[in-house]
Amino acid sequence: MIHVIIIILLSVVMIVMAFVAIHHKNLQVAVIASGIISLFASVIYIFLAAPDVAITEASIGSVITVSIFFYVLNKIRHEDIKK
Amino acid sequence: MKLFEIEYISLIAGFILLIVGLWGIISQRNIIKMIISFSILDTSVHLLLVAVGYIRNRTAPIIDSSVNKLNAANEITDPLPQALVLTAIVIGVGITALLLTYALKLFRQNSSLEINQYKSLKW
Amino acid sequence: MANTLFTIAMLIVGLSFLLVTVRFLLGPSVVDRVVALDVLTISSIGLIVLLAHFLDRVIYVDVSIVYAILSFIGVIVIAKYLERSL
Amino acid sequence: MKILRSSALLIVVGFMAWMMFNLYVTYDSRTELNDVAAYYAEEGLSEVGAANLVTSIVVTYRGLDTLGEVTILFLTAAIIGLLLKTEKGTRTTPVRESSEFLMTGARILIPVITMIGVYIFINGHLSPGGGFQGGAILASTFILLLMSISNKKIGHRLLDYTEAISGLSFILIGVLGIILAAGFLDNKIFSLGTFGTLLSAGTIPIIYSLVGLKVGAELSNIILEFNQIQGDEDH
Repeated sequence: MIHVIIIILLSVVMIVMAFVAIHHKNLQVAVIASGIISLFASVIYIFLAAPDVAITEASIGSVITVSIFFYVLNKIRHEDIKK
Repeated sequence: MKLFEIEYISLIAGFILLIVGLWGIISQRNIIKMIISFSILDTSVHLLLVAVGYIRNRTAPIIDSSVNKLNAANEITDPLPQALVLTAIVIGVGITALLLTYALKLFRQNSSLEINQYKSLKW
Repeated sequence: MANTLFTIAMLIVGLSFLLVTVRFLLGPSVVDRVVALDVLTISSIGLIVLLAHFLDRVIYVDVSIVYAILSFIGVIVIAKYLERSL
Repeated sequence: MKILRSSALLIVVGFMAWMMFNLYVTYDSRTELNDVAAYYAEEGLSEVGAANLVTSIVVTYRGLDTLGEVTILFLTAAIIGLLLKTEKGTRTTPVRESSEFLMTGARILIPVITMIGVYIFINGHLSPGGGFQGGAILASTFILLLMSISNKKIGHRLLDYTEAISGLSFILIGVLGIILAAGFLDNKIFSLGTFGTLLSAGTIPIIYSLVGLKVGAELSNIILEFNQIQGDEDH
């Protein structure tokens, strides 16, 4: 029963974060929200008995993707300042 | 009760995330926002595939002391969707990086991230 | 007895998820949201270790090790971005 | 015009939602493995000898898919390098030095994280993890390295050589499988060993280590490309 409560909580937070990621005006907040979606997806993979997928999603989805997004945002900010 | 089981809740979450990601891709006008929506869509598809492979009251497909070696086929979940998703996640990050590179090139060309500004392919 | 305690611990972790999510939604600046991401990661580490007990597999602890060792790298990238030295 | 556009969007998304709802209503949760998965679960232990069945599928049964996947990642890194080559990233304004905390922390943590990554891909056939995960962790180490020494230049050469050598060895082991064992990427070149020890499951630890090095080098290459274009350029 406790599993069901926790997984409903995780799903609700994921869906809320998805709406934030799409409708927030600030791009940085949107990227952080998509990182949180990956994080909670990997916790759900543990519930679904898939530890391999959980490790992959944790290391790639919430570290490497977020880093690449921020590199690109940094480049765009530099060019904006220059103009 | 059909609703309150782990795999059904994950399926509902995956379906809603898929629809939200699709909505983001077709309704947003900022290119970076579209790429973020694409990554949400990616995550939702992975979640759906893993949830379809789950079998209730079974454990991860790794045979050690807590799984009976001779009766493994009745104690583990389906390893095939997991192997598929493992590959798909790594390809997903490659696709995201490639999309971001194209976004950067487009920004250099027109110094704008709004999709409405790019009229050269419109007819 | 132990199971009861662990169940209460899991409920507390879920409560922390809710509170931090509220902070994320309210948080006026980006820094608040970055801290929220970090706290969510740490709570998830606790949740995964509790799950390794409940689902009765020791190998799930490996996942939490990876979380613990990688969680701060993303935060460092965002911090470098925010102080304009990326 | 705007009403037309948003109603069209609503129709598309509503159709998608209806489709998803039908899929959900007709879905019944599974109670047993299908034939292919049952074969892997029953025969995989004696045929391949890896405790982690996901590893035995990724490396041996579907090994060709892994080869193609690694190739796709290589192509992605190459295209990103090609596209970003024209962007000059010479910094005119100097960046702030990394703080003492970050430098010391990186000096202590980089060996530890590298060790965890290597542990994960060497133990890929016994515990959760494997080449992709270990490679991603190595790439995260590379991010930490780039963060702590932001002013110095880093060359591509070591990454390129690592990638080329591990990719070639991967294919070489696959071809050796044709000659010495049953087929391409077969793992029974060596004996299978005792189940559950580090040196078991034939060539799976070697192949997964090579995949880990290759994926790590490719992801690091992508990150290095994005790092080198940073800064405000003058042209």
